Amino acid sequence: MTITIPPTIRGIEFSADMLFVTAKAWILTLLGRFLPDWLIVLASITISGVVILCLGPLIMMYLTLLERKLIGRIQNRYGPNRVGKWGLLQPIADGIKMFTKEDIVPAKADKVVHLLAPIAIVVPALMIFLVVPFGERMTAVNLNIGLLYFIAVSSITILPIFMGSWASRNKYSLLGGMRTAAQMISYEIPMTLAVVPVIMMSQSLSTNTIVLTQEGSYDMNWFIFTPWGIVGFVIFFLCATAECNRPPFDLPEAESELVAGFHTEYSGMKFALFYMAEYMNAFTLCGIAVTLFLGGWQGPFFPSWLWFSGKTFVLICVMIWFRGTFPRFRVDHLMGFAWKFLLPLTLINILLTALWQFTSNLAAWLWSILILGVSLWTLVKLNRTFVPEKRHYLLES
Amino acid sequence: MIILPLPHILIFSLLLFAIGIYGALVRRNIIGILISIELMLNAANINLIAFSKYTSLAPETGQIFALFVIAIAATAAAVGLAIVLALYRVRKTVQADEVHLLKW
Amino acid sequence: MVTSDQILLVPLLPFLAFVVNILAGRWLKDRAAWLSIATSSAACGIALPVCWAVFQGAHFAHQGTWLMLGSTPLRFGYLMDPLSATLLFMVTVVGTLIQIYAAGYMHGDPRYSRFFAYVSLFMFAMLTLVISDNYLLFFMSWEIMGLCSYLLIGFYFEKLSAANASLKAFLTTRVGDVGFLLGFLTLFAALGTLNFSEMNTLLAGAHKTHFVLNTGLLATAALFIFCGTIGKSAQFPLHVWLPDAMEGPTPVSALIHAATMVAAGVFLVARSFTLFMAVPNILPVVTAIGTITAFMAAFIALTQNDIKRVLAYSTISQLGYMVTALGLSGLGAGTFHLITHAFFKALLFLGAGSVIHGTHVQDIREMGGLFKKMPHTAVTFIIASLALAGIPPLSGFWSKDEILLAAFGSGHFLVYGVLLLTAFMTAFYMFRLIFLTFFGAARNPGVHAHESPALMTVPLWCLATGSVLIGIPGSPFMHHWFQTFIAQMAHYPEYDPSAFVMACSIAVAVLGIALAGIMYLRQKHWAAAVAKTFPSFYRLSFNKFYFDEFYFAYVVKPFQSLGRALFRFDETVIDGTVNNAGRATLFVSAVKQWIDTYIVDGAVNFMGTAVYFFNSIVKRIQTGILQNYLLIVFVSVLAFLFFELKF
Amino acid sequence: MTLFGWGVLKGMGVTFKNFLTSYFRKPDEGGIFTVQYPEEREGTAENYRNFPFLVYDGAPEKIRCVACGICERECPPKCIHIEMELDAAGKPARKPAVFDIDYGLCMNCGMCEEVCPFDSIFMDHAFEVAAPERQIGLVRHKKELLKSNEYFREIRPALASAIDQKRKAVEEKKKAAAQPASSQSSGGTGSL
Amino acid sequence: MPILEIAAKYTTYAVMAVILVFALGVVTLRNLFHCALCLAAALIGTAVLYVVLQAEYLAAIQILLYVGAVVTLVIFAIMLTEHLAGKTVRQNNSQSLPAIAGLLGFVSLLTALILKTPWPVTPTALQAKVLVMGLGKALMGDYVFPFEVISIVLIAALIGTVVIAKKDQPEEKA
Repeated sequence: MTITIPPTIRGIEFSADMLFVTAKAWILTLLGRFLPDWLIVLASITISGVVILCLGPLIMMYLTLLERKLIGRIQNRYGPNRVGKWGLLQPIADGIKMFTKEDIVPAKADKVVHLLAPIAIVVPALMIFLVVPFGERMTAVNLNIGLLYFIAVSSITILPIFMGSWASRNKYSLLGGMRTAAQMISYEIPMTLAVVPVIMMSQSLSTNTIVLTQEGSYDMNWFIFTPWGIVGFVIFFLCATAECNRPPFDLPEAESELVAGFHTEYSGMKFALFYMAEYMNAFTLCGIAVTLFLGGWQGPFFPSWLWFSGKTFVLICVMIWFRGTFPRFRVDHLMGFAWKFLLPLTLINILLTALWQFTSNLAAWLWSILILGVSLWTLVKLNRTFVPEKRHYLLES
Repeated sequence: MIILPLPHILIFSLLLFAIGIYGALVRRNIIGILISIELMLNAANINLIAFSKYTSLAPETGQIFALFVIAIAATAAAVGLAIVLALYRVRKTVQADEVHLLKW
Repeated sequence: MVTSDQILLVPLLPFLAFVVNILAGRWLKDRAAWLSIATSSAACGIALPVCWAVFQGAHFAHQGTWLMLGSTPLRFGYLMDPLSATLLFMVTVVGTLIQIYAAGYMHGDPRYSRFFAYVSLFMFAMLTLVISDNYLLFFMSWEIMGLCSYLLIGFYFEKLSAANASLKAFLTTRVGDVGFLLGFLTLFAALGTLNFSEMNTLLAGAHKTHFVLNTGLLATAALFIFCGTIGKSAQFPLHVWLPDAMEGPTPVSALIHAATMVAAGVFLVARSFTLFMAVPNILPVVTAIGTITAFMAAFIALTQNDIKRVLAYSTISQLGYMVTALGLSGLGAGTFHLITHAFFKALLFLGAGSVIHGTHVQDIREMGGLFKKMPHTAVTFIIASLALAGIPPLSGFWSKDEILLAAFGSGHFLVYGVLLLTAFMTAFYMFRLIFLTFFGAARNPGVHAHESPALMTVPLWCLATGSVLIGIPGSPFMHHWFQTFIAQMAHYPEYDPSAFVMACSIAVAVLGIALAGIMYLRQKHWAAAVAKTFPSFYRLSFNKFYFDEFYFAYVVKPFQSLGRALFRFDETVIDGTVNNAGRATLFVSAVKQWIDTYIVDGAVNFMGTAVYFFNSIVKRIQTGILQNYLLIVFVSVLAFLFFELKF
Repeated sequence: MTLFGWGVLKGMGVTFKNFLTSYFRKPDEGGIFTVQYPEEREGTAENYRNFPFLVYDGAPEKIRCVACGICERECPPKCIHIEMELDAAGKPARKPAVFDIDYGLCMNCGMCEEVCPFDSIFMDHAFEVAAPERQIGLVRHKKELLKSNEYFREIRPALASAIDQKRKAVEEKKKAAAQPASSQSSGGTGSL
Repeated sequence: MPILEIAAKYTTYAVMAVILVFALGVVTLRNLFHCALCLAAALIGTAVLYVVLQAEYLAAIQILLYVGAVVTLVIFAIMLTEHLAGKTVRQNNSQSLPAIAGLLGFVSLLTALILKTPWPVTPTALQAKVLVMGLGKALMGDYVFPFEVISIVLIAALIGTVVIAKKDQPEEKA
């Protein structure tokens, strides 16, 4: 890790696009008047860190509100509208409630692990924020292995869930934890493979570079406007939905079977932390999806961060829309969907991308659509619903 | 760039390795032994990377071999744990010194 | 349109049907027939345009090297010339019709799919044979046909007679096949090629360039090749298998033993026609064999009572006609008769099959009065018989007339006379068969005849149409188009049509029919009276010239005796030697056993005991506990390191 | 065979339509059917029954109840408590001195209404009876329970008018009986 | 920036110490689940060390494969084999004393060796930066054969694991 002073911060002209960048630069310049250089470095890190640390919970809070409103509308209800105008203060009220609730620890629980789990689960969720490019020059840490970092860090999420489920000494928790682990490992694989075409085309693992690769006239260079891109995006988005255990992939917390899954035994702020991690994961996964396939911050007329937020907002709304629409998967269907449908499709998609790279014209489109159609059809045929025979129960005579 | 003296890293990895050996020698639980072996492999990896960083002219080499070691470790863990599960199913135990049919 | 390589599909399609039927027959069940029919029809559909193109004057050939024989390449290929086109047309059409018929005839048979597998294999072989362009490929398909014939004659192998008949057919034709093999190998030695076209070129060129041919070798080759014909086409000395081959299912008799396979022998002669022409000494032999066969078979047919046997002898007789024609250098006449005969004889067999299907008896003495009950069968049967007897304008008349003309025109009056007599006998025995079968009163009240299903009668009518019309291309109405067409193949003497010959031919045919009518419809005691008047002739005819007995006494018996003698030799001399060797070995091993027990085993046991003793001390290290081993390994490595690094 | 995934999209279409229509459709046409309770209220059905109340005619003094105690006896959870008022002479004044109903115990069965021979006790429509304390706060005393006949007519017009007619008929009958009784002096009690 | 660098250096030593502590936890803790968690922590610490050694790619892979996959697998196995009610079973066997003795010898021997050896530290190597692309090219170029072999090993292990862990077919009951 190299530690250097950020590039000179003076001389950045003010524009809406650079609003936050300029603000940070301005603060640093101000501090530079009376602080040594090494403290400036720390301050730079601190500012980004604090912003992210505040942003995460804030996003989570208002995502819950958004979700409740949207789901309400989908179900012909109003949703929360009492606390504040349009219920805008509802998350704060909820937060206060969470803070003041009693913290219950089961008698036989593994107390230390039980305590550590909710803390540990927030960490990777927040760490992913580091590589999300919120706008032009607004990536907190421009890692050259950003995408891999994202995949690696999001794979840690399993561990705290295991900790929580195991430490609770509750059968529902344990079953929920097992299910979560199985599901997350399964869906991590197609998700990683769905990202591979993007890496192939942009020749970089850095999220910034990936966004820059998608720059183009009229913004039609977004990866989603290619056959492999749209397939990759759909797979990535489905896997992302499964990764953050949102409906219709919310098997781990299936209320009707497992009470509340791995956080059955959690209450109060610990529960809130689990909740927070889930929503922050949803946000970051949508943000990464935007970065990878939807051109990140790219877009005309509006500032880059607005574009990014808008796209992410749309994706999150789609996630909520999913929740309002689909019933929960069955466990075997869930696993089968990942292993027997998404995984082969991603592999085909990778091959397709290689093909695309070498034939970039109309023929490539035709080829791609043909191959995708045929493979999709084959996969659907191979995965056709198995109708079991009618069972006959032998009655004891 | 942080430059530690190479011997420090080596001694660190030696200690890690020794701890791993201790676990492998002493733990009764087979899963515990497997975990200790992972620790040893990890120590070896640190060495590989340190050497490639400090002495090699082709710095990719060490990293690639570390990569291979990680892959092999994953394989070993998977197979080992499968064997443990099979053993547990048959003998209802995972203690290494309770499985000693294969002796004189 | 016709592309030349498309012709390869013609044999391959039936082969496909064979493979599918033999592998998936159990599953296919009744669909096996339709698979075979479909592939045959497809082959027919592909073959007909090709044939049409050849009739228009086209000529296809293609070759590919199969293997190198020393420096001589052995090429496989196909050859579409007038001869093969004619045969291809006949085989595909007749074969398809017979298979359709067989779908009805074989219905309910437990080995239904296997039957069609065999038939498809046969079709494959026959079609390959027809389009093959060299003797080797020809011979290979010839042998496959022999195999199919064997399998299909013995199709009802539960019946001892059928099994025996198949064996007999196989062994008898084998004699001819060996001759054929020797023949074309000799030819290869003489000419250095097996290809028909190349052979023709070489032989034709010999006249012009005075290229010295080894005539003696060629004559031997031709003679040997003719042996193949004798075997396959059931000519005089080796004809005995064909009547017995009637044990097979009737469609098989029609397809293999009347229309196609037996005609392959004639086709062989036609194929090798230039060779036979090049060595003229052979042709009289051919003529003689053919004439003898024709007469003898017709004579036997006069007294046979089994409906299929009569037809079988008739087939032999007609094949004799064809061979005679070829022997008289009448390539056109022989081929023409081959084609027409294929149609009406297939029809006759199918008609006979229909009769058997309807009555479940084969002996014509138990039939009678079937005309009313089986009108379609009867009418088509009569049409075919008229064609066979040589009543104008049916096809048989034109082709038979050609042969008689060739005999008459070439001045072989003896041959002509015998053939004319044979023609008379042919008309007689055919109509004896018809009158006994379809007319008169029903002699066996136990037989309840019924007409066959449409699946069987429709092919009958198709073939009847063919029998009527197929003679037209060779008749004066079309200016002997067929003969001209075949004459592209080779030059042979042609004769002007003779009204006398035609008249004689018609006269003997009518006479024969009339005599048969009188003997078997009006004056029924005449037949017995004739038999009584000429007892020796009757017995000779009825017992088929005592051929089977002759072969049994002079061929089978000696072989059996030889076999028995060899068995004795084997039992006494060879077995004795072996047994004595065994005894000697026993003695030696007894000595060795002693050494083994006390010296070798003693040493081994001592070693074992010693090892066991030390082992009981050392084994204590093996605790079975994994980590003990690990510790030992670790300490050992440590010690090794310590000493190696010399601390 | 339909397009793969079509069902998924169709389902999403349904929910999206619901989402959109929730903004501009009326409740019975598929819009939001939530009633924003304190501000908006739905009326109650006439036969809705909640807790009992006592009817008086005209003035609160003219209470119909005669403190016969039938309802007290019949009440399954025994939530009614009645004490007869005694007049100056110490005789029962056919009037309740105390009439308490514990709403916390009442199970809204309506038995009291059924058994009351004096058409005095009826089930109310008021449901906002929350109290900060459940022991005392939910006990209703006579003063709170008394409601006018007009109120009764307002909430349950059909029943109220029927009862009014019946009472009027009885009244007239009594009057008619009283007059002949006065003229013919034949002893005949009116209705009980 | 001397201050920052010194801070980073000692932070690294601290990380090393933490790793060692967790590693000791791995081999000494009685509860196997805690051991696995300690292993995860030690591995994550190692990943940090990789970052310090400028092997970012490997750090990510370490986390992805070790923490994401291997530790999860281990925890799965622990959950499947260990009864949840904590039994008080002996976790160490009787050979810890010889093991510790041997290890002391081992560590002292190798420490002396490490300190004695003149390591050929090349300054050029210290400056060299390994890019992910270079790694990929090396993997697909010089090391393609071992790479393929590894893939075969992985597949074999996958199949072998399934075969071993698969339940035997339930026997038909008469």
